[in-house]
Amino acid sequence: MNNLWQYRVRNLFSATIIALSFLIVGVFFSLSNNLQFLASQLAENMVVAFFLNPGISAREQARIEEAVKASPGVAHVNFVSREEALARFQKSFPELEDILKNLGSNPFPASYEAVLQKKVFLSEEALGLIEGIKALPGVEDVQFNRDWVKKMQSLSRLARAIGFFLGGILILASFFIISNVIRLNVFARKNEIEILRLVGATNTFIRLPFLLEGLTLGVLGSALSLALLYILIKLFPLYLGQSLGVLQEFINLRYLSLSQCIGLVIGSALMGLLGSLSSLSRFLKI
Amino acid sequence: MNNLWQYRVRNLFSATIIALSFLIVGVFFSLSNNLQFLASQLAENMVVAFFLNPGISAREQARIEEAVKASPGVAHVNFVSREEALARFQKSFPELEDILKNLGSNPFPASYEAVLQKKVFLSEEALGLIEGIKALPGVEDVQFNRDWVKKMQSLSRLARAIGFFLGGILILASFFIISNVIRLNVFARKNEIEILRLVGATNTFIRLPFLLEGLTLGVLGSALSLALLYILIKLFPLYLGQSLGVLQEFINLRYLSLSQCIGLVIGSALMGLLGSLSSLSRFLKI
Amino acid sequence: MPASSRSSGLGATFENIVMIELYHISKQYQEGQWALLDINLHIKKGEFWFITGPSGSGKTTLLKIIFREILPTRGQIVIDGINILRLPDHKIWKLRRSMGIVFQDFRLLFHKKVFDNVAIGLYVLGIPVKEIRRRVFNALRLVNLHQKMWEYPSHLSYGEQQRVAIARAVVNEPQILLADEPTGNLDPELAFEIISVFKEINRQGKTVLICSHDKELIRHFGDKILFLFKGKIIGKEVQPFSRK
Amino acid sequence: MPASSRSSGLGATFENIVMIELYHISKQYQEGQWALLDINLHIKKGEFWFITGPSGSGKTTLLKIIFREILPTRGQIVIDGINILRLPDHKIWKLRRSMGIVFQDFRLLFHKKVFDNVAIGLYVLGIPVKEIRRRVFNALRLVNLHQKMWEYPSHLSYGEQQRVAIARAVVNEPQILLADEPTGNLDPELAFEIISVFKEINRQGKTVLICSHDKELIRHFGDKILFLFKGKIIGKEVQPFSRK
Ligand SMILES: Nc1ncnc2c1ncn2[C@@H]1O[C@H](COP(=O)(O)OP(=O)(O)OP(=O)(O)O)[C@@H](O)[C@H]1O
Ligand SMILES: Nc1ncnc2c1ncn2[C@@H]1O[C@H](COP(=O)(O)OP(=O)(O)OP(=O)(O)O)[C@@H](O)[C@H]1O
Ligand SMILES: [Mg+2]
Ligand SMILES: [Mg+2]
Repeated sequence: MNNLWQYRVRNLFSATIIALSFLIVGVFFSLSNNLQFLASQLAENMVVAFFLNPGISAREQARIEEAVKASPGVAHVNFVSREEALARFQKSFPELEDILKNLGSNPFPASYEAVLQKKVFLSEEALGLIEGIKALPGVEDVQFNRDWVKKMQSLSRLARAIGFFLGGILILASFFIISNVIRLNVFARKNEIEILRLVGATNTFIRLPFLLEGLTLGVLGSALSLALLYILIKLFPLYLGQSLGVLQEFINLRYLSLSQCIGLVIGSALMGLLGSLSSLSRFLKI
Repeated sequence: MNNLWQYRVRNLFSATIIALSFLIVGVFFSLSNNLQFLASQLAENMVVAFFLNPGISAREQARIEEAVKASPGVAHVNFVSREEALARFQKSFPELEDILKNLGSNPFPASYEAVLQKKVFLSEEALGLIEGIKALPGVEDVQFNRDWVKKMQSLSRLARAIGFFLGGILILASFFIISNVIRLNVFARKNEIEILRLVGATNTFIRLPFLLEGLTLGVLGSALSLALLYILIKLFPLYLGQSLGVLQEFINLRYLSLSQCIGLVIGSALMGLLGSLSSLSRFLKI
Repeated sequence: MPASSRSSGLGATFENIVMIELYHISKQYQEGQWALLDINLHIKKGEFWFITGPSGSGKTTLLKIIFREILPTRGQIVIDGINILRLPDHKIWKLRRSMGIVFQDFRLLFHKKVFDNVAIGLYVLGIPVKEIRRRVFNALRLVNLHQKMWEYPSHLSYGEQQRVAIARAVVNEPQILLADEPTGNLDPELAFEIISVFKEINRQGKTVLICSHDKELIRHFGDKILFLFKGKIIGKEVQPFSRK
Repeated sequence: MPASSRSSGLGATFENIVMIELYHISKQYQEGQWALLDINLHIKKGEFWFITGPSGSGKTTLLKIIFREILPTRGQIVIDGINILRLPDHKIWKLRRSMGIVFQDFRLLFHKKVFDNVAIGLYVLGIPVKEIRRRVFNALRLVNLHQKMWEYPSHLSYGEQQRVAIARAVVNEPQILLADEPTGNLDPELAFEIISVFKEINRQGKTVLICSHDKELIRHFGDKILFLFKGKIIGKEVQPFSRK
């Protein structure tokens, strides 16, 4: 550990490289988090509307309500009466007020709006569920944006894919960097190691400092990167300023979760250890 | 140059680090490109609709058409007759067919749709333009999604900000890395440099190889990163597979433009040169 | 590791016990060139040997093989009853702790002070700091360098560096002391003094092997002399009643 | 750079011309310790000097100052009429090309072959490859090492490495040859040969300065001897009719 201080310039440089590389991993994890969050928020707003026949009987309606409510995966159900439907339409399309005024009767059907649980909504089983209810007598039509469902599925898959793809590449790169940094350190202290061997030091005595060094570098690097990420996330919106008021939902960036932070630190500590070991096994044969 | 080969392992490692760091710059440049492209595509679809009074005179209509067409920043103008407006509405809201059938007359007004030039659309002057035309007699209403305009402005600003922010950080980091790599190389060849001095080598003789090395590393690193970026962009959609058909517009990733590529290579070459120089000035005093 | 363990099996008190046995040792660094050829040698505990011969005759190679820094191409070496070629890598440290060596190229650590350079072998043994300080000071006084204890080796003259290497080799009080040209960079008077130190250590029962070109030194101190030429032993001179 | 430019102003053919003049040279590495103290010395072109003195007396320091590797704390040095302390850094190469030096620690490049180690001074001059090969071979033959031309220095014995350093110093045929303990690791016979080589070079009109502890060598070859002790000149021995 003595040596961490002795070669402080080189090790600071190393820690910075490692932190930078972890920062990138962190940025993508955070991006993935944000996408996932956005996706889940959008999914929460997604509903399936079952439109009712105008001439539906009370018994039929009750059966439909029951069926919708009993469906697994339905979070909760809203009944939208014909009047409410009309009011909503008026609100959405104020420029069509004239048309509506000219109408004799309310053309909108009543409907049950089922808010589906996220995991169900994004899955294929939602389709079967909807088909089943659509078959009930009294259900005139079903409306839901299947495209949106698909987009959300894809987006979520995309986020996960980006996470794994880039995360994988960058974690490999970090491992490569740590292992090389330790190798450089071992290399720089070749003479010292050689002399330690000459005076009868045991393998453990020689290896321990390097293992500790790898560990420390890994932990330091990841801690530094977490701090940098935090600063980045906090400063970024400030830097962009007020002009982004309308983009609030995009830039309400979220930090990594606690378990992700701990995972990153432990992972990088392990990486440091393994990196040291891999360097040591090559250089410290005898 | 001899030495590039002699220390091929270290230099390969260096070039890889540099390439990685440039790759990240490249990824963000490309992301920024894609955002800009998306923004410009969205902006192209943005139109301002001037709705006409139903009882408008032919002279008034001609004046409005002239005014719209003469406005600076208007790319082209469409006339949408009342029949076309009705047809469009029927296409957009097929579920409201019943309502429309019940209507005696066509409730939709005719309109001029002005497609604005991108740069005008995203600017504040568009507002003034629109207000001017709105004041003309015979214009009943103006419709355009001001929110979308603002969002596009913000998004474009966001993209640019990300580009400059991360680009700046990462280019600084790359400079740091190159300069350190060269410093390590100079350091590793301290003995050789010392002996060259002892046998009477001139400063140029000693420095030239390092400058060339920095140059080569910079060019190599950036070229490698461009190749990696290309592969990444080409492979990424393949990896995600068919499921993303509906997200086509998001993942139709675009590579860097030629001038950006050339800029990156020249920039990194310069960076390599400067990095070498900065290391040399410190180590090669006498 | 307790300090006492380093002398296990090596610190036998019998006189006339054989310490280093070389059987048919040959070393070939490169195809067709024998740096050593069929060396047979028995060195008893407490003996004082000079190894001499022209440049490139294999002196350093012989010391390195005894120190197990390199392995011979053929032959066997037994040190204090242990065949060191059969010793697994992770047990070499036991052998090393019983030996001290002065390399021809010193092998000092230039980023550590003279004190630490000498103390490194004591750190490894886990000896208390106070004791380390005492022993290092004494070792440096032996080679007349105690006033440069807190210098860096790069601030020393070449001969001073050589004396640091000597101090490091003797500080452990090893059973076997190997020295490769330990006075090559010293003036004759100092060389004489240093070899006297080795002789003094030898008088305490340690086995000492010194490579040297210096005819005058050998003439004066040489109890037992080994002449090497092109990797072969071309002569031995053994005084039956050495001056010790 | 044409090869001829290196002897500009230095290759004067007059005898008795003063080559190296030291005026009140003192060197203090650390506060209160004078490695050299008020050295005054005039060395004429074509002279052959031995510098001797105990370990740490300042021999290496003196050579390094003449070579302008380090600067003296006080005093002036004039070499071939040029005050080298006034020489700006970017012109030192001109001075260096007129000198060859053998360092006490050799300073070889261990990742380059013996050939390249010797040739490095010729590469710098931009001499054609064929000519380089001829000169390197001849220089290595002088030190009896031509058969190891394509080895790495790490595969050589210590004395062999020292001879590589000597070959590198003489290959340029410099006007001034400095050698710091060039025979410290050689057997007496070889040492004799090597100094004969220096004597031969000296006979061609070059100025030679050698540091040495070896009394026998000095006795045999020493035209002019400088005795140093604790940084001061304590004696000079000058034979008016040297053996050359
Ligand atoms: N770089 C340095 N920093 C501090 N002190 C130094 C340095 N180099 C040499 N010295 C000191 O200066 C004195 C003279 O050193 P120098 O190397 O000139 O001696 P020397 O005559 O060559 O000795 P040797 O025969 O042992 O090589 C010594 O006491 C040494 O410790
Ligand atoms: N690592 C090596 N690889 C190849 N050859 C070597 C190696 N080390 C030594 N040699 C060769 O082996 C022979 C003996 O070398 P060694 O170093 O034992 O000689 P030495 O007697 O110590 O000489 P010196 O007095 O010059 O130090 C020499 O010819 C040398 O070139
Ligand atoms: Mg040797
Ligand atoms: Mg010296």
